[in-house]
Amino acid sequence: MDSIWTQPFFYFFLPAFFTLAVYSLLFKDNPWFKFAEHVFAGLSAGYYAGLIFTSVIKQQMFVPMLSSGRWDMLIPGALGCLLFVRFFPRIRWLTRIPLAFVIGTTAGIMFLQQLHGLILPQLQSTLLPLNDLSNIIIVVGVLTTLVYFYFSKPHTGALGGVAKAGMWFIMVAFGAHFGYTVMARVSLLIGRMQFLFVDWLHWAQ
Amino acid sequence: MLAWVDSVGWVIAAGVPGLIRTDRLNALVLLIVFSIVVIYFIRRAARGEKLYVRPLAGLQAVEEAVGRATEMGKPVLFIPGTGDIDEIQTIAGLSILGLVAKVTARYETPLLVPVLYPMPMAAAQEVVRESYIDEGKADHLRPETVQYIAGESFSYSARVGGMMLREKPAANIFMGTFHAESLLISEVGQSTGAIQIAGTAEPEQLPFFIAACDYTLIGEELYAASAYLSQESKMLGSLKGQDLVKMIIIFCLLAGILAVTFGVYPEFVVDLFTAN
Amino acid sequence: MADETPKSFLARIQNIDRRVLYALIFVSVIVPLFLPLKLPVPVTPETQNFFDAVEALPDSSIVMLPFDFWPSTLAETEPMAVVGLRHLFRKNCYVVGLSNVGMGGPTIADRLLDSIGGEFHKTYGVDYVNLGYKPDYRAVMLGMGTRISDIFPTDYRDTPLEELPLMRRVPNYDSVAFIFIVSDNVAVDYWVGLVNARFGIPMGAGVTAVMAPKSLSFVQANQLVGLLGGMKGCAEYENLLERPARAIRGMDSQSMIHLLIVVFIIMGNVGYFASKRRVPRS
Amino acid sequence: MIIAFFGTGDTLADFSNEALRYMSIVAGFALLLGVISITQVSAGVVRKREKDWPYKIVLLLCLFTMAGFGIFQGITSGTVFEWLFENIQKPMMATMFSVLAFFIASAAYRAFRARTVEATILLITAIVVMLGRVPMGQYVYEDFPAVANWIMMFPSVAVQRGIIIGAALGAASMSLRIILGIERTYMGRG
Repeated sequence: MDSIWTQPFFYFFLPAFFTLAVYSLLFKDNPWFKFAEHVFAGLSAGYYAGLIFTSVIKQQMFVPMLSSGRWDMLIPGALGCLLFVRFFPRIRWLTRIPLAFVIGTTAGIMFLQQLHGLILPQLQSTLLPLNDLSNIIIVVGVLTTLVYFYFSKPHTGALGGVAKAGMWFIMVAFGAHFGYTVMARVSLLIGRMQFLFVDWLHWAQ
Repeated sequence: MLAWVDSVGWVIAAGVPGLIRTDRLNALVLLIVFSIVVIYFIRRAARGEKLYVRPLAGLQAVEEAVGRATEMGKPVLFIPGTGDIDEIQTIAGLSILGLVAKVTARYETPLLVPVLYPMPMAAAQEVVRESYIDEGKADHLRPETVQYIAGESFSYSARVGGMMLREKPAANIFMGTFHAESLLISEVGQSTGAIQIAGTAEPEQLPFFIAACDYTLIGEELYAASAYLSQESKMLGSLKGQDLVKMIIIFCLLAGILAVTFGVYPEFVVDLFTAN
Repeated sequence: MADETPKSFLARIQNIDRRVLYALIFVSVIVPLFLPLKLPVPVTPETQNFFDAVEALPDSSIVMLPFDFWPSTLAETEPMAVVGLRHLFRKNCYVVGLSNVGMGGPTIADRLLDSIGGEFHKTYGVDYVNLGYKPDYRAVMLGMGTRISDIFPTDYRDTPLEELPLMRRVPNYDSVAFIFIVSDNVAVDYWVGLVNARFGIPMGAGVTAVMAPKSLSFVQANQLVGLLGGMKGCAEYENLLERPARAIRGMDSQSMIHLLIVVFIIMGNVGYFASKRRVPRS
Repeated sequence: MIIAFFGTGDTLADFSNEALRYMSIVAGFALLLGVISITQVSAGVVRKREKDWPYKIVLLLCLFTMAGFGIFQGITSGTVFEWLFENIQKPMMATMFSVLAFFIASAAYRAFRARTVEATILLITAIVVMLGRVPMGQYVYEDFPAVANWIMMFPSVAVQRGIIIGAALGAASMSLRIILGIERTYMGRG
């Protein structure tokens, strides 16, 4: 590990350079940002390629196929290859088979998962006795929000009133989320500044 | 249609284990009620019955935004979310992309679709191509219309941000799953003065879209968008069905809450809603 | 419009160039780094309970510390892992580190364990180990209940577990007294839902501010003994440990920026209302 | 295809796990399509010497270096792949993430105008929560932290639930439309 690449210069210079290059976007688009942006995009795409190749294609397809005889893994393999027929205009339509498989599978799984995994538990946890203010707030909040999404009638009259209350609830929640997220993101900025001024430049303690 | 055959198999297969596992009976009932109600309304719509759905401001703005981009001679940027294909929101985004691509093809407005993951990219390429062929504008399609970018959300944001600053699209449409990159993308878009329309079902990201975009579709509205935009009666019928189920759920919930409050078989009622 | 002088001030505070805002933010993060305000950080009950639970552990207990966070949230999570390690090593606890985040997780764990372990003159393999990463965290969490060596045959440095004195004493969760989770993702839900629920090991968690509201519900249900919510929670813990570090120093900047953003919002609104009132007149 | 799925599917969990695994493999193949897409677009720019073409060379270079080391040398610790990730990609991820702090501030300044009742509610809640979560907040008003916590625990949870239930219904209805073959826009057929 004791090569030139682990020397403090490289160890700190590279991250600091790219950190500053990304921040320069805040001022305006410039060559440094453009450079960083393209390096970032290239590395990330390459990173993803390396990761998927190793963890999916190799570990999930070839390893089970060759070591435990899971020859059924040829099915997704073949489907995957069909994606490439798009480069041959005459049989291009075949490329829809893997797409249909993937989208159909998603729809099938999600259909059940949404009904079973999301709606039921959320309903269950809303079954609260109306004996204190907090519970009442939760129940009213859930119901009015649901009514806000009602598509079939114009939001006028009583329905409109309830939908409006729903909107108010939604705004309280969004305001709160906003506030919390501000806190999280500001922490990250502080972290970067501590890196620049404490770890890199040693200007501050 | 392959997806169809495939998926019918799915429903049957999904139903079978449900039948065996009695503790999942409640989910099965919900599934059956939901399917019956939605299919019933789709049938009614198919028979030509006129069904009312209230307008959604964000969607009316889509065509307007594309129109403006055409006038200005600038491109439209569309992002079908930053999720992979295994999220139904991505598919909703791709559906909307199909309809938006038709409009851009018709007006010959350049379209930019940067995609984060390869599989949605493959799907998006097909969707856009079909739309352009349908409008008889296949020769206006360029390889850089739908492009794959990065596979990692922050480098994606940097790249899309750069794209917005240089190509200056007149309209940015974001529809699908979004995570922390929501504001990174929409804030840069805002600074370029584009009309921005967003839609996502991620509660955490909605406040940021609301702050940085001109119109925002919230949660359920995202899934309804393709039905609205296509104006196809069967699709609108499914919205009606979904609404009725929503009402049924609200009434069940009210009944359940009253039962719990007044102590009428509270355990049994809670059990009814327990997912196993 | 902008050239009409009487309007200019109010119109201007309604339309400040975003770069001015950015500059103000930069300044308010940086200045407290040089000139700390040293605002006191009052301690919330969640943090106090967490600290007390760790403090109450018998000396020389075995504690597991999952480094379940991505490099992108290091600013929030790293100080938590640091303060946790300092507290545990001060009590001479033995620390078993691992990570459920493949990229970045195990290297961060290695670096922090070595540097904080070094502060307390601890030895790798005897006082602490880093098990590294294995995919599918649900399987990892459940599998360690039976035998850790089934899941991690070797540690992160490829040493077989039986050659590590510490790991010979930790066959599974039975010998673990406490789990100090540091996480920026749903892994917390599974530590609680799988490990706390089935094996009954007490645990506390340090999470990012975004996750804090959700995780608080685990504290209310007594599934977590306590919680560190974001940099603020971590600063409180540093306070209790009397070892001020990054998080406390960050709190001044944090206060400044929050205040600044509130000022921005107010400015925007003052400008907005003032210009609205003018419109009918002109 | 259906029969193949049936065979493996004893329980719902097994069944969908197996399908998801197949799916991730198919998606893995799409990766190459992605790389082709990047190469095609970038090479086009370079060939035609369009604006900013040298950057595209940088992009391609980084892409193939990273992918090459990842595929041939591996991705575990001590590899070039990991070094590049740790020292270049990682700091940039953290920096991009922290840029959000600036964007949040400017979005708050621009968008949070008390135009309507709804907007007013949004901005007041945001201010209360922001002040409630920092040490300074307590000096402004003692109960800010408690109020902020209460908002997070109750009204906010309620809305989240409402949105999740609604969105789940929407997603289920969308899935059903796909299953019934009504929703075909994802195939470009409106």
